[in-house]
Amino acid sequence: MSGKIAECPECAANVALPADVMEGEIVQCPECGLELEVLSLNPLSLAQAPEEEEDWGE
Amino acid sequence: MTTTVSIIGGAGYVGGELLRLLLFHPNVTVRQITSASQTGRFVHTVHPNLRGQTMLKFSHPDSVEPCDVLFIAQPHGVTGAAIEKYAAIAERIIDTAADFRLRDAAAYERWYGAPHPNPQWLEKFVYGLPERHRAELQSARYVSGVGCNATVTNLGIAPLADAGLLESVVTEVKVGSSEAGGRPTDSSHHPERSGSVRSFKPTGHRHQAEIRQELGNNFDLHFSVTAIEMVRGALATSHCFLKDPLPEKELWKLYRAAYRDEPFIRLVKSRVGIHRYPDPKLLAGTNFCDIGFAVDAGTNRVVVISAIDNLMKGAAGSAVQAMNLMCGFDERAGLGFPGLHPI
Amino acid sequence: MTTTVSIIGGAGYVGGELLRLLLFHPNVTVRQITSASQTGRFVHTVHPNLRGQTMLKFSHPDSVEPCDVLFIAQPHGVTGAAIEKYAAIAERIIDTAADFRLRDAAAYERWYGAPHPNPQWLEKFVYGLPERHRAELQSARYVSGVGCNATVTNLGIAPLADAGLLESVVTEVKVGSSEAGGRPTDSSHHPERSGSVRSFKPTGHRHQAEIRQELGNNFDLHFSVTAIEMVRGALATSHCFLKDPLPEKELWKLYRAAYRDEPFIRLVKSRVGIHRYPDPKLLAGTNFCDIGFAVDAGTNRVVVISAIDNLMKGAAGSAVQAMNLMCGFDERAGLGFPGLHPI
Repeated sequence: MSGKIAECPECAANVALPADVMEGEIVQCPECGLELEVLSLNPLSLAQAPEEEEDWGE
Repeated sequence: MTTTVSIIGGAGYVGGELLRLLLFHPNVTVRQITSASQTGRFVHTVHPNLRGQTMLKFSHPDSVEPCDVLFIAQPHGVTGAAIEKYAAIAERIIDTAADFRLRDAAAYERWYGAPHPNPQWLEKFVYGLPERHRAELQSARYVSGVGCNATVTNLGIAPLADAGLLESVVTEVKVGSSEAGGRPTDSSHHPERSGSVRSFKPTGHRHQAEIRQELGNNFDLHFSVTAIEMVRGALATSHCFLKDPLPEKELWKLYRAAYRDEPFIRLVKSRVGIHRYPDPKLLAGTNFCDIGFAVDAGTNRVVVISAIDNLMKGAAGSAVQAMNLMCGFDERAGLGFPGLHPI
Repeated sequence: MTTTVSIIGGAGYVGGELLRLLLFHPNVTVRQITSASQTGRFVHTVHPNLRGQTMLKFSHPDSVEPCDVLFIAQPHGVTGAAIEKYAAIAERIIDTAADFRLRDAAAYERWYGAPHPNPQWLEKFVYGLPERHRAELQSARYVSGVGCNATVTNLGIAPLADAGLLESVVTEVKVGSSEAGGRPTDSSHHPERSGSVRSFKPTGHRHQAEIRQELGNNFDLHFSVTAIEMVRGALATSHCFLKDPLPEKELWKLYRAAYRDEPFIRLVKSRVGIHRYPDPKLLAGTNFCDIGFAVDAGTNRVVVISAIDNLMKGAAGSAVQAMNLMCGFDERAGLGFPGLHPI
């Protein structure tokens, strides 16, 4: 299974999945940095992983 | 055969940045750098970062010999009057000052307070912003520099303006002290300038003319500049009021389509880490323009945040990038420094 | 065939600076960079200046594959215990932390408050200051990093110490906030740290051990460190009390003889311009150590002023310079950035 390409749900960028990606693995969008959990491989579906809030609390 | 370049007005901050870039540029050789006040001195006397890098000395402005590309970094108004003399020295000229930025002589007079000394030369110059004039630059002989505050704003809001989405824009650029150049004034005296947050030009900043020239007049533009604690850097916060609200995903697509292939534009809008929007601090010495944006949900406002190093993408960097296009070099040649963190 | 390098502990400031240098180094290819906390993330998440320069992601520390040169940038005490594991991964190791800087296990215990976990390894390491150990480094397999405050002091006063001219030295190093690394603390909280002039270590700073190791014990050494408003940079002011007074001309000769052929040491003592003595501000991102001096007429005191970028000559820069020597590359490879002015 060559590396699959998914679309980031946040910014629509192409997210290249490593060839040996497994279900449950976290991959990061190269453009908006969102961390995505691989829910399933066939069909390919990703969901946003829990994230830390911005902490510039000025 | 290497391309020979010389710099007129080399003792200032833009002249020094041009020298740094050109000394380390793979395709060119620096022949001369002039300064009336520093004639005969080693360049590191006023550009200490270049100590040990070159034994080049400042030449007198009247002793400039012919070369392939002539960079000019003199105060506004000087080059405009002397353009014929310079044109005899070099096949190609890149003038980083303001005299040849505006195509319209009337606009020049309105914003710079005096009639242009050589208006017939205006149409021979191409505005030196590669992201907006790449094709013209590849065949240009005369190129103007860009205004730093105009450039950080133009690059930030151009995709929205080009798509005709803008109703009005309110932009405030936060700027550093190096924008005023190397000459000291009362207001640049450290005890006065250090730590100040000073509304430098709340209205009437002349860089607006370059924004109009590049992006057109079919939206309202309200432009202000505020000086903050910074030496290099400019951060533009542009409040863009759109004709119709646009979801963030569409903004990503619009900006990606506009800038995907640009070597010096990065989209910086991150959901993780502490560097979530552009920050000019990280761009010191680089030729990048970083752009981010945020949609104000439930309104037609999009806040576009764009950052540059005013001495690089806002002056010397864009000038060298333009030279690369004019001379057929790799557009990124000599402009690869990635910047420092932390800094 | 390119040399493969990996970095263990890549999310910190020294790790990030190593990555910046190695990514742009002509003779090496970066294979992996590890971070337990940032595993799987793109490196630009914590090193924003590298956005768009690489698609490299952080690997987990346990998944490091064999490579030619392994750089380690972990907190003090970690590498010392794990050296056997790392030695199995790479032919050559450069550890930028403190565990293998001191040749003497007793000195380590005295200054770092715990017995060394692998004392038998101490003699296999060469102290990674190229200006003092060039020949040994050319054949070394294991190299320690250098302490930044020790390095700026050592390079400043070495010519006087080596010539046996020193009676006693009082050194105060002014340092920036990046020395404490990337982890926030109460005292690094911006409202506390910004603008403070804080005597950080008036006495008992452990870098003294490295000064003793490099310059010997035949003079009294009094060492203090003061934190000032700065991120990168260290400026050492060393009050050198000589056995016999020395005129300035002799000092010039002494320092020129010691450092004439050093690619990264510049003598900065100028009678003109505003940059008359070294200033670390100008060295950000460079591998230079600038040194100047002033004779206190009528006394036996010579004030030696030396400046570095603590993350470069004081850490990552010297580490890459050492790698260049170990691998037979040009000693300046990847270290050519001249620095920025103004900044």
